[in-house]
Amino acid sequence: MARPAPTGPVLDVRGLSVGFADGRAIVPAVHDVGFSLAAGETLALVGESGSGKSVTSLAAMRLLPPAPRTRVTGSALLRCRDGAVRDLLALPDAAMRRLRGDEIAMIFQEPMTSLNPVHRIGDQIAEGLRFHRGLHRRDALKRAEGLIERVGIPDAARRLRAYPHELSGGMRQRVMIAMALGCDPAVLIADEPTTALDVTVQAQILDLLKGLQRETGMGLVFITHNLGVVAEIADRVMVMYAGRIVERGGVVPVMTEPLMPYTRGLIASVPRLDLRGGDMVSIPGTVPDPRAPPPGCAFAPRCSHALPDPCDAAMPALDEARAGHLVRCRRWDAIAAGDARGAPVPEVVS
Amino acid sequence: MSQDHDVSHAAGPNRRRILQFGAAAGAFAVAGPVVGWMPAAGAATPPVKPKGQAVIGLSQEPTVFQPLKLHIEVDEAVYMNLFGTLWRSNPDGSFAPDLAAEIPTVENGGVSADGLHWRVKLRPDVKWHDGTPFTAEDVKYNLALLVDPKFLSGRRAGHDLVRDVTVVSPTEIAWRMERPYAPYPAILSWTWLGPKHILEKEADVNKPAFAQNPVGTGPFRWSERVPGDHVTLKAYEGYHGPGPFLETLVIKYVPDLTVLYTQFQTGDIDYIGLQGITPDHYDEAKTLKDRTVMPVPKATTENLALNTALPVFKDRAVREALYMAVDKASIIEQLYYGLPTPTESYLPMQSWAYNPDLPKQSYDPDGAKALLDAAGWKPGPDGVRVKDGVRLEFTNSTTAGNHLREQAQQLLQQNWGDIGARMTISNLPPAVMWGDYWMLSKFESAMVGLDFMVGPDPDATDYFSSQAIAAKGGGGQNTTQFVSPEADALLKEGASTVDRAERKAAYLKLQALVRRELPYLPLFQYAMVQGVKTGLEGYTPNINTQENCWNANQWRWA
Amino acid sequence: MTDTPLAPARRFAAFLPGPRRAAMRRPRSRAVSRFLRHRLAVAGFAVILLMVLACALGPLLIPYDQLHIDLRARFAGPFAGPHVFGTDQLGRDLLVRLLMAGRISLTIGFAAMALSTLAGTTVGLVAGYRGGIVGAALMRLVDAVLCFPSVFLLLALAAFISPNVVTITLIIAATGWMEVARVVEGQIRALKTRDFALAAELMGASARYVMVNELLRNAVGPIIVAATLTVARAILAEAYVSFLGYGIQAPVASWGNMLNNAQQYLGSAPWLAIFPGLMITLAVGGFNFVGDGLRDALDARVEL
Amino acid sequence: MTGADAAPLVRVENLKQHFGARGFFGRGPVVRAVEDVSLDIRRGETLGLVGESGSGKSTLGRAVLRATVPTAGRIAFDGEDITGWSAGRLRALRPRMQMIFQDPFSSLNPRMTVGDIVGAPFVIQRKGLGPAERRARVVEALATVGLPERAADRYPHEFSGGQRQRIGIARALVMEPDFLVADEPVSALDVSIQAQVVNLLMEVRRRLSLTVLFISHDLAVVGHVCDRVAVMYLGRIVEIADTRTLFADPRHPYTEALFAAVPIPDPTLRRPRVKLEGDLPSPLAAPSGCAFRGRCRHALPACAEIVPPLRAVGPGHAAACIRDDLALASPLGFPVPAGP
Amino acid sequence: MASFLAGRMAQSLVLLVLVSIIGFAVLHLAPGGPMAQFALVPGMSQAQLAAMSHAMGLDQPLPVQYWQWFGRLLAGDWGRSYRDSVPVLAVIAARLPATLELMVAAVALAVVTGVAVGILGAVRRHSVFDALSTAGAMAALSIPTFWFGLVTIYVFSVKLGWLPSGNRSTPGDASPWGYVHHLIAPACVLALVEVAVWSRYMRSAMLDVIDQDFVRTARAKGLTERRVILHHVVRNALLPMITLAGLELPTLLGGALVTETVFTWPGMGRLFLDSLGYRDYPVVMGILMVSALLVLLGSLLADLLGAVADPRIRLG
Repeated sequence: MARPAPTGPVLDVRGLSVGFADGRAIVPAVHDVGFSLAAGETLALVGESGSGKSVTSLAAMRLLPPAPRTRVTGSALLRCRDGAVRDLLALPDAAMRRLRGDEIAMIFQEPMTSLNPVHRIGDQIAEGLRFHRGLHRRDALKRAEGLIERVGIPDAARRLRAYPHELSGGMRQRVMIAMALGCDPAVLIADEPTTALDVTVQAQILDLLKGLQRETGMGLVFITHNLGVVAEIADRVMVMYAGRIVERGGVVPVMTEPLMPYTRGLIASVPRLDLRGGDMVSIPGTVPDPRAPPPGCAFAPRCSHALPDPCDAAMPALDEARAGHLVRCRRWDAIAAGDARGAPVPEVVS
Repeated sequence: MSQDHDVSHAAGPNRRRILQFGAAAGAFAVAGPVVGWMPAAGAATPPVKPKGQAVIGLSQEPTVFQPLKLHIEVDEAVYMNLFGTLWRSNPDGSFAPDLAAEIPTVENGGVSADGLHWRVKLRPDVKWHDGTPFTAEDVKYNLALLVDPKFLSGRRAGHDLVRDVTVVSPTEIAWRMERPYAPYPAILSWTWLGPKHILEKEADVNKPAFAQNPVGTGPFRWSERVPGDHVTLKAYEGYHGPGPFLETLVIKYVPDLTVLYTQFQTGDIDYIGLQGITPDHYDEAKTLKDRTVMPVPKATTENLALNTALPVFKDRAVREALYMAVDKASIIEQLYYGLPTPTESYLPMQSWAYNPDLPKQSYDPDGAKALLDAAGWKPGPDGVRVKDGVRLEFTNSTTAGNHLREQAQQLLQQNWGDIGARMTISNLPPAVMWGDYWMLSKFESAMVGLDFMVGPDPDATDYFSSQAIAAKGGGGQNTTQFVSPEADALLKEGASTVDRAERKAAYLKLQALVRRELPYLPLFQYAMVQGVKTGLEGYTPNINTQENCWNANQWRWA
Repeated sequence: MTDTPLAPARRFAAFLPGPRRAAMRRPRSRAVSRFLRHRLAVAGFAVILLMVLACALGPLLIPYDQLHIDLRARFAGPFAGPHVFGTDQLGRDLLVRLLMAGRISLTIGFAAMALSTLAGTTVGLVAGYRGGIVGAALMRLVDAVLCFPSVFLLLALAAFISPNVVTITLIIAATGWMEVARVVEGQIRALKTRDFALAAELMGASARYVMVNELLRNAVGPIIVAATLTVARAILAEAYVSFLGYGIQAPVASWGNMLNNAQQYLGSAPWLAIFPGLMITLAVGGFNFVGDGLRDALDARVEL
Repeated sequence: MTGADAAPLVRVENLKQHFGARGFFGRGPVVRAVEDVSLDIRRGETLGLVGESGSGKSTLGRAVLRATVPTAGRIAFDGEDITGWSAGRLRALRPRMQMIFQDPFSSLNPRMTVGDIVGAPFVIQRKGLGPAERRARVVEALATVGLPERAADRYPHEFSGGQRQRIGIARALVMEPDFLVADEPVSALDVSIQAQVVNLLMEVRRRLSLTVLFISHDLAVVGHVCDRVAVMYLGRIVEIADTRTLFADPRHPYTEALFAAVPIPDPTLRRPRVKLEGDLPSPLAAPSGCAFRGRCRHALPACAEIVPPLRAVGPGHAAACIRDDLALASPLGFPVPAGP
Repeated sequence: MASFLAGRMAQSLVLLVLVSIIGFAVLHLAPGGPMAQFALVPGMSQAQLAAMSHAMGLDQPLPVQYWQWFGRLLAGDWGRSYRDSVPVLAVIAARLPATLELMVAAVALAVVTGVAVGILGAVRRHSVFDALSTAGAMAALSIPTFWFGLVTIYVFSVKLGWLPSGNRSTPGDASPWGYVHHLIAPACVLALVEVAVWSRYMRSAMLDVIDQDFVRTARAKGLTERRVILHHVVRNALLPMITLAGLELPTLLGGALVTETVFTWPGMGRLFLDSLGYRDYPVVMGILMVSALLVLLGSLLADLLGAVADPRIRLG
């Protein structure tokens, strides 16, 4: 299955769908998601809770509970160091384990709980090196010390022997990053890495990630719900809603000229520091129940531009509106042209 | 049974022994050849050197190893083998000299005719286990210690009459009695003597270091004790008597009677002592291979004690009627598998003072009803009889957890219910039952197995004298609060003479009196089912001792 | 106690947008349906129900008196002859005695549970809510009683008290309330930190209102579970104390004293030991299974 | 809003709130959550309280409501010193001061229906309302927050986070309070929902002329809803000013750093970044002098000597920094297009 | 650390005093007394019993007795058995090894089996093995230990003759196998309940850990499932087990008592029952105090071990 592909994206996800078993039914969580990531590029996955952005990344990492509890289809092609391209979703478990943490790594939202409380920082960082590189403990620890320095933790030799609870949240996230970078992965997936941190620390971590990416040239998938962070870090953006991609493109076009009403609403609802006054902007309603999705566009019930037909009739396709800028909306061109027809939908208690 | 020899003829095999055995012959039917207790009667070729090990299983744990101290029945199993007495009781009630050279009698000048002056000759060849010779000084020390007010003595009564103890020579000791006291030889037959040279050095006689490593004159010497499990004794080769023939004697504690029996079954135990095999297992035990199982009579009689001070039991007719309503035969035949012997006396029938001519009880509920009717106890609306406002209603207590007795109790409840007497069962843990509840007569009625004798002596002053009612300030164990001037006189008569014939006459009358007055409703005389592994020879039961390992010095493996 | 909206164990469920709103009904009926899914728990419940009914009604239907002694009919074997489960050493019908004993054993179990749950809940509630010196003192008392292995304490008490249903119930309750107190204390201490308790306090609620209406209401699940397990424990405790002869006294039957009396007939009449043993195992097992099912059904963290 | 001269509704003077793990034997280390805070909240105003986690802002909010017993200092409500009041005495005051919680999951009793939750204040305050009357008031309160009547019969878990937050607001409003502490009311919500709740809160504030203490770590939200803003750092207020003044002219380096760290959702804009190194120090062991000096790029040796007092630096503007000479960056100042 | 120990010691002392007061009151307020055992000794009289009772100080008021007892205890004198005048500590010391032997054997058996079953059950949640082990554990918790012991004796000793029916050794047989042979049945019977308890605890501890974030982190490193489970999950799941082991000690002691009664094991529990029967107050009090001490020591040890094993806990 490995075939040589010297150029092209480091990670290419195609047609990824994920469903969770709930009793006998399968509840769909992600539909037909696809994206590619070039070396050195940062792709931001944006969406609110329940949009499927984390599930997408966990599915690619094969970190979801195994079938029958989940059902994953599609492919995730990773270009490996040896030049071969492997489909992460089709590899046997053992082969996948060899790639995971080596060629593709991941960091998580909660630095408080994502580190094993009973092992020392150094050992936790060294563990992956020992497993993937076959290093002895002493050598692995030496490397770990270097990694700790590299992620900006002072006094690395001493920190090596620290336990996670002895570190602050920001430091722990740095440790997570050091752990992920240990084997020089081609792709790093960062799942809301700054959400649990204070703004000042968030800024530090973003800077760190940007710097490291420049050094290593790895591809970065950055999952967040914070559009401010997206603007700071991303090259390209993929917006998800109710398990589907609704808009995808370069960060500047998507954020300055969003085509999908949901993206527009999302950007508008970010509170700004400019003291412009007036009410804050919100999107009415709530996300739909994945068990009982609306028949047409999933966003239609909350969309001020939606029309009974075509929006409620069928799920719109992901169209390439402009070069490299995809949008899942039937009315994107009308809306872009200033057509604001459609009544605001009253808020409902489900 | 009727023996009127006095103590002077106690020594030596004689007709009495044979008669004695004849009486118990029924019980011994399954026992096979029984080896006599006298040295001469032993097997023809005793082994020269002690060998082998016998395990005695007991359901209680011996823990007190200072024989003069307050102790309980089970401790004596160890004393019998570790220590010596001046003389021992034979199964027929006669005495055999142990540390004494002979039994003192009027004839041999050991006791003065008035019974006040005693002169005991001791064996010259006895050595303590540590090699120190046993002398009259040891006896003197022991007699003094027993009545030392600071000492928690196992028995003072009797010893407190001893005066002017004189060591005549290392092998002879003399004393004077305050007044004639017939049971005293019997008391001395289970007074084991400790070594003066060790005991006198104890910092505190009540907390003797001696008990950790006791030294005696018995056939076995102390080896080790695993608390809660067993005591190991080893043959004492310097023993002055015959034997021992076993190298090791293990006294094992197995607290549960069923497990004890199981261990006997599986061969972990060679001899079951104390409470023996429970009657429930008798039938099964008889069929065991290579085991000899035999019921042997005990001096204990099972009684229903009635607290005669209570209004309900004041009326003799009530006591009589209750007795008539007891289905004794069912209790004995069914619940106790026919092992015990029905009795009408408080004394075991093996005692020389036993009265065999007491009226026989028979199960007669109708007679009991008639008797109660006649006495004015009329059935009330709920079926319980009443007289003068007193309801024929009472509780019955005994040790909680004694299964067979509880079964009998439940049968009695039904028997008595039939004649209009309501009995409620209220059993108590032993420490409650036999504490003040029993001793100070706080019970209403009780089921109790009692040995009324003083060792082998039939004196029962403590149980029937009106001076012995603890609830009224007396010092004895007359817990039924039985008051009878006639009984008091007979008890006095029996205890104050050494003449056995005179004594016996008094005790026969007393038994008749007690049978008539019924402070205790006598049920049966206990028989304990002893089990011995086949091949263990020399085992002999002895009703006059608390424990049937009294002659383990004679035991040997075939 | 899980306070965060995304408890670790629930993380995957949290991926599902909009929690299972459609399927959600009231907590009570959800708990019932969760309990019913627990097959062993339902079986346990059925066993208990059956046992209670049998013990309540059975003796009325069986033509034997539990106390009637018939020495001619001693040791009749089971499943042969008129006595279905055979007879005991006094020729009494074993089945009717088993059921009458069940009345005693179950009564003691339930009564001891009620008492110890009441005591334990009160102590735990006050200790957990008050905290500080009062709470520490109360919990030290709990610790002190827990220092005695409960069997030791039970026996020490039982050996000294004249045994009957009431006293045995009391001593079993006296040795069984500490666990409940601990459970409740832990629950309340955790619940106390939740904002709804503070919200009630900020509305001016009295300590009693907060304890009973806000906190206790949320600790009901664990208390019910603990209470169920306490019944099981109490039945075992009664059986054990009676087995050692310190418990319910003849002629009243309890499973424990039936076993006690049967011990010596293990070789000759094993059914005398087997039936009461089975009854105890069934009853205790029933309550244990129900407790386990309830623990799943009432698990607070699934609720939140 | 109301003139600054009117007596404040809430006055906090030199408040200290320390927590120590006190056991049966001895005590553990002391957390100095709030250190020497003085603050006025004027009638009708919305005062923002901003700070990172661990700055003591929530503790201060709770202390103001007398949910805790202050370690030292004084709290006055509507002119009355309520510092030493017992729970019983406070009860009469409770309907006038209410709170909205951050966590919409833990602030609603999962075993009570929404109707019972919102109606609880009537029961607790023993208003003697009949069930029907109480129901009417509950429905009215629910309507105010945009929830239909049938919501009253449901349990909290049947609602989404935003809806639960509305229920929390309904409960706080049902007794028609004068003063409301909103403790991070929107931080647990998705951005698209945040605005709904904030707008609702502002709406009821206007309608009921509430005085609000709005606690948040999000400067942008605070800037949106508050009349004045106080910035907390490690238990102390380091700067307080009218919102516009603070945004336009921050006078404490920490305020500046906070502003600078907020990411702007516009990839075409870049502001000069004020780098803030390190983390918030532990409140168990605060550094001497100015607590911020360890992370401050303007720190001087003098900063280690005394705790800088909060002093006036302009009209209605106070800051706790000894340096007057700083020209600090403002978010309203120079947003510049991102370089190539 | 030192202050933690000092605090715990002080706390333990208070607890011990409480325990002694409760124990003393329970024992002495109840009817009956140590003299009752002698009542049925042939020829015993009330006069003699009263004299002894006086000599033992049993006729003094309770608080005086307690105070004297407590005073002696502080001086290191635990009193002497009323039964045989042996110092209480010596009496207990003679029995404690048997109990500890039984407990250690049972715990070793239970921990190994229980932990293994718990791990497997949690890893293969909802599998047949899980269902069976859960049902089995619940059943084991429901079987009365004493009854199970009886049945064991009946089957393995009486019927099959494979195992001895009680006691700790066969007198005269000092071979190690003899000891082990005697230990098998009681240790297994005592372990039964403990296996159930430990497997349940371990399973739920595993389940608490298995869904935690750091396990996902470990998987994200590409570690083998075996290493994830053993190094990350089990390692963390064992932490609460240390505390639970401390809490389980009273139950274990109680279970040992039950087992000792059935198997006539010469341990402390047996001694307790016998001493209770004889109203041997000093010994009963001694055992209560020793078991309370053991329990406190156990929980202290569990806390210390827990702190050693869990870097998050700092004692101080």
